[in-house]
Amino acid sequence: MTDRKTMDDQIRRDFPLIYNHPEIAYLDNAATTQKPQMVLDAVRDYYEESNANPLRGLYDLSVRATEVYEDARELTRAFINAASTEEIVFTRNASESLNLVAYSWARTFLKEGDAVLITIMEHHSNLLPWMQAAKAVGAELHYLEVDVTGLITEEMFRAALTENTKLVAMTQISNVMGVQNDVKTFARIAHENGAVFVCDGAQSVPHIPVDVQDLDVDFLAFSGHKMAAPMGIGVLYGKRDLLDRMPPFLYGGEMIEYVRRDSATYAELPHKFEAGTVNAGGAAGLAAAIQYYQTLGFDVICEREEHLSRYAMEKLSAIPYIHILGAADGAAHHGIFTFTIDGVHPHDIAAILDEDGVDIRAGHHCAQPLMKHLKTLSTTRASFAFYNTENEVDRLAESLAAVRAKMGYK
Amino acid sequence: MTDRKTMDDQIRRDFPLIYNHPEIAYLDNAATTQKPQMVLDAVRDYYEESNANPLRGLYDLSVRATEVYEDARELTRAFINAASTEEIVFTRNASESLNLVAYSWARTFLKEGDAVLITIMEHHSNLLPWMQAAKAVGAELHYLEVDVTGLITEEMFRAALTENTKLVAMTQISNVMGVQNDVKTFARIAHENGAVFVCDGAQSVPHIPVDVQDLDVDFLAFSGHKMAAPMGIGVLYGKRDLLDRMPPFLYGGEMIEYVRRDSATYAELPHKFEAGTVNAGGAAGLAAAIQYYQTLGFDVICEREEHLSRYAMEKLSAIPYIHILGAADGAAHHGIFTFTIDGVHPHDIAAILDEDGVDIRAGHHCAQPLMKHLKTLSTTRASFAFYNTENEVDRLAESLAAVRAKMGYK
Amino acid sequence: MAHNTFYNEILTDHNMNPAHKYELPDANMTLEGVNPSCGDDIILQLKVVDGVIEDGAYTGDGCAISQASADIMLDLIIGKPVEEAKRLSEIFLRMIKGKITEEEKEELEEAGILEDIAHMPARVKCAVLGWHTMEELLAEE
Amino acid sequence: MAHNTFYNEILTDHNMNPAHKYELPDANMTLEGVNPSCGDDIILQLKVVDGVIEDGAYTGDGCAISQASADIMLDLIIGKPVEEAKRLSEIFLRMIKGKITEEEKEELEEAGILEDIAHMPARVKCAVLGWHTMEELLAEE
Ligand SMILES: Cc1ncc(COP(=O)(O)O)c(C=O)c1O
Ligand SMILES: Cc1ncc(COP(=O)(O)O)c(C=O)c1O
Repeated sequence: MTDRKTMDDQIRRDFPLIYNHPEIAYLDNAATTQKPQMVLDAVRDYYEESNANPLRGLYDLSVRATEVYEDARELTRAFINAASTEEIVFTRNASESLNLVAYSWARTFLKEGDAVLITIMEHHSNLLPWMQAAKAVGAELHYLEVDVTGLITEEMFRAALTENTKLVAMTQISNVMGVQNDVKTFARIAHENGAVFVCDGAQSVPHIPVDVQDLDVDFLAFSGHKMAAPMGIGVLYGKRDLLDRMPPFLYGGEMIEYVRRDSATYAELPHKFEAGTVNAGGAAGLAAAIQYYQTLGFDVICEREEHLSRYAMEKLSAIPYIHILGAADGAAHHGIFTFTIDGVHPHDIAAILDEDGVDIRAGHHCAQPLMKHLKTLSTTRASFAFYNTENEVDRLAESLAAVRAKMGYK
Repeated sequence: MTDRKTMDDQIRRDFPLIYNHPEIAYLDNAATTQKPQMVLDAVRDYYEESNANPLRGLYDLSVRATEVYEDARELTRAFINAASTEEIVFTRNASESLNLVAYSWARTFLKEGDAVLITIMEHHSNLLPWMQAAKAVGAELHYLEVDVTGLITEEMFRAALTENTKLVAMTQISNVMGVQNDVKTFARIAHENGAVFVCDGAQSVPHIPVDVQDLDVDFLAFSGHKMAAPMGIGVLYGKRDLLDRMPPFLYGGEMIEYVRRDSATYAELPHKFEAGTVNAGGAAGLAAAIQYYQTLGFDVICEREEHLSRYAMEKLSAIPYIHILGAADGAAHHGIFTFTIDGVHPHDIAAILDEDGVDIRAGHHCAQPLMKHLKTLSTTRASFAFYNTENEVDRLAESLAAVRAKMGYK
Repeated sequence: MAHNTFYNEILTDHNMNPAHKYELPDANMTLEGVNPSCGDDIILQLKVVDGVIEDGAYTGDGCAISQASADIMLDLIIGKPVEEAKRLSEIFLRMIKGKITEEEKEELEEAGILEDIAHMPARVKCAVLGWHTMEELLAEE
Repeated sequence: MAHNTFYNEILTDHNMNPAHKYELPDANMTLEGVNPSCGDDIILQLKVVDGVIEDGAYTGDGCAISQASADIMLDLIIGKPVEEAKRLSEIFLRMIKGKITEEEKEELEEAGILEDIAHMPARVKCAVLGWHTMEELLAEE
């Protein structure tokens, strides 16, 4: 136990906001994470030592800026084991990554009568882009339903596919139930069915090792800000032959080869998809975040998060009147616990916990169809990162245990 | 003169990269600017004191993050004198802002046979989105030609409009010739013609006071990174009634009201256009940059940049074999000098200047149709910001004067 | 910035034991108010006779703040002329923006406990839901 | 990081007074190479007889590096067997990536002056344009 506490301290010292604010138990990590010192330093260092518009300048500073930016791409490639940096497109966030695929791939290659399959547990960012793209081309949007544990079996998946299913979009880890989908198996089955497989990695890439070649997904989207990087930088991985055949999405500077008055040809991958001045400062931050992850290692990260998950499940499920969505096994939650307390509105729970310095989220978690499917309007969610501690779980549990009394229940 | 030098020093002390690297004369400000200390501090401070996912959390930290983000919006509104913060959409950069209008307004409201009018001097980011949108709906793309001085007269503008012109997109200041277009007059004429007027403010907002209500433009796009803010944050101003009638562009979290399985309603302005987790860190940086601008004041900024422009015109035009694009009057250049030197390729000029620590750009400046129109493939560009000095102009001029000899000309 | 006492007895009591949360059989005005972003939902019913609010009630779902605020509002306005209710509502909405005097706050009676909501922007919509609904309803007259 | 001597006499001389910049009337192989991003453009012509490059020339537009590099290349390969030219080209392209030995560099003769281009990534495409064009041309055989 002392080992764990020592490690807690070491890690927390890396995160200024956490370290300087012991009064806060930050448990809204599925929404966004805090940033380690070295990430903030890397961003600053970029602006103080290497800032220029990357990719075009012939002078030293611009060469340095380009190096920072392209080194970040290489680090990102290695982090998810993509075959080539050409397959790594920097975007603003996971939402933009998914929209890019929906505009550029889906609206180009889907036809009337085709079907898009998503699951009922998708985040709005992995739902609305497909709903709109399907509408635009006259395709159907199919939902794969799940039960309260959130589990999708191979059978369920096969049953949800039709011969018209040309695109499957699925999250690897649910931001509501924390359940992990067997993306590798589903991608294989989708491919056998002739469908392209889009994986929403917003909640998985920050928490488990993700290897796009092993999973064999066609696209993977994730956000830097949910994995210790600054806001404003996200990633789209796409298989090269797919990206190659897709038209550009955003048009402008940096993504062209030749521009004539009435036509244009476009730059090679990945630049074709990066219009306008790139976010090199954000990329520098993402690179540092990846290095932070690599130094700590997924062994440690997963062990800590799994431990916290088990511990939280134990503590939370002991509270009367609480109902936790998803699996009974804590380890299956990947740090995400969404729950209700009888008789207390989730917004009130979050507000009361705030008074104790415990930061959790309340609402629909950008998953309204899932909420409706689970027959609840709104819920409360605590979500952990590797820098959280048992002590914070205790604070959460104590606060929650007092909520009903504070609301006037005897 | 001492006054100017003292001011130079004061200002340069605010910019770490410039202050710590006196060996560099950074003259590529039209591409991106350097960042003052207070901007870097504001970003860091956001992440160390207020970081959370804005807009949704009920806890204090998220409330603070929301405040930072929405305060930045209010500052931006005031900076360009928009009527309401609902008219300020944060994007990644000017390119994305223009794409937003092209996808959401142009592809919705333009019809076959309509015409889009742009000028031959547009940056690719204010050209390709319209070329593509026009193609998608079957509209025509018309170009307004300019002569070597870049001047567009009212007559020329009227002549270029047709009764089918439904959208005019024009830069306020050219990133190649530095010439300023009389956007106010052209917007009025465009409106009389029943067209919507999109103003590309990427090169104007950082250099002259821009008042969207006075100009009466319908949309204005600009980038933070060209005005001392970090990369990854840009702005789209749009008139409320236009934005209101436009469909969303990117879909996902934060931009919805209700999501049902087969339909959705969208959040109010401006959130309807901000899908996914917002870039609050970037907004904090933009807010600080605006405050920096306000503290210095456009009086000072314009005076300094005009002075540098006149001085540069004097020095550069004295160099033999040089040809400067655009007006003969230095003050008309807004700090932007694009030129060629007989017998030396622009890339070689930039590379030779780099050896002297003078950072300028060479290439097509994302304006290939203009280059072709001006019968040159590629040019060299030096561009100034308020923190540049006479001494840097001297260094530029000396380096340039030596280029031909270094290339072996006698 | 601690709002330690925000969920105080007055608030929780109005939420747990509301005086006016039922259907009003002889209401002559009814309006539903909804906060899309958080799902709060209130159906406000009033019985207005000769310009006076003779009775009022509400039903609905939502957080304690939205429900208690509606109950507190009804306590305050039942028996008052419509114009007076509008005046009080205007004061209440100004209070939420942090712009009223001590005297004005006293006029609001128990509703004054919601003053601190100004520091909780995400909850402002909850606190004002009932009041906005009433304003809309009375504006219909 | 100063590359003070990059535009040295050898480079500028090949650019200003190229030995091989003209049209080759009896060429039996011709290929145009283009760098879209910077507009460099080279038309390379070779006369290959019995596997030996008997003569070569180029025309084109572009920066000093692209033009001088092509001229230097032709100095090196004219009179050599095709296989030898390919071998030298492979060494040259490896040099640009910073991966050759001193002995190999000596084989490149004057082309060795372009070694430092490795520190100027934006110019690599200029330096290799002529060489890539030659490789493509010889691969056609
Ligand atoms: C006139 C003009 N418009 C648009 C842009 C595009 O700006 P960004 O690259 O920041 O999207 C630029 C900058 O390169 C510009 O100079
Ligand atoms: C599962 C899932 N997908 C997508 C997103 C969207 O990420 P972002 O808001 O960074 O675009 C989120 C985060 O909210 C998420 O949890």
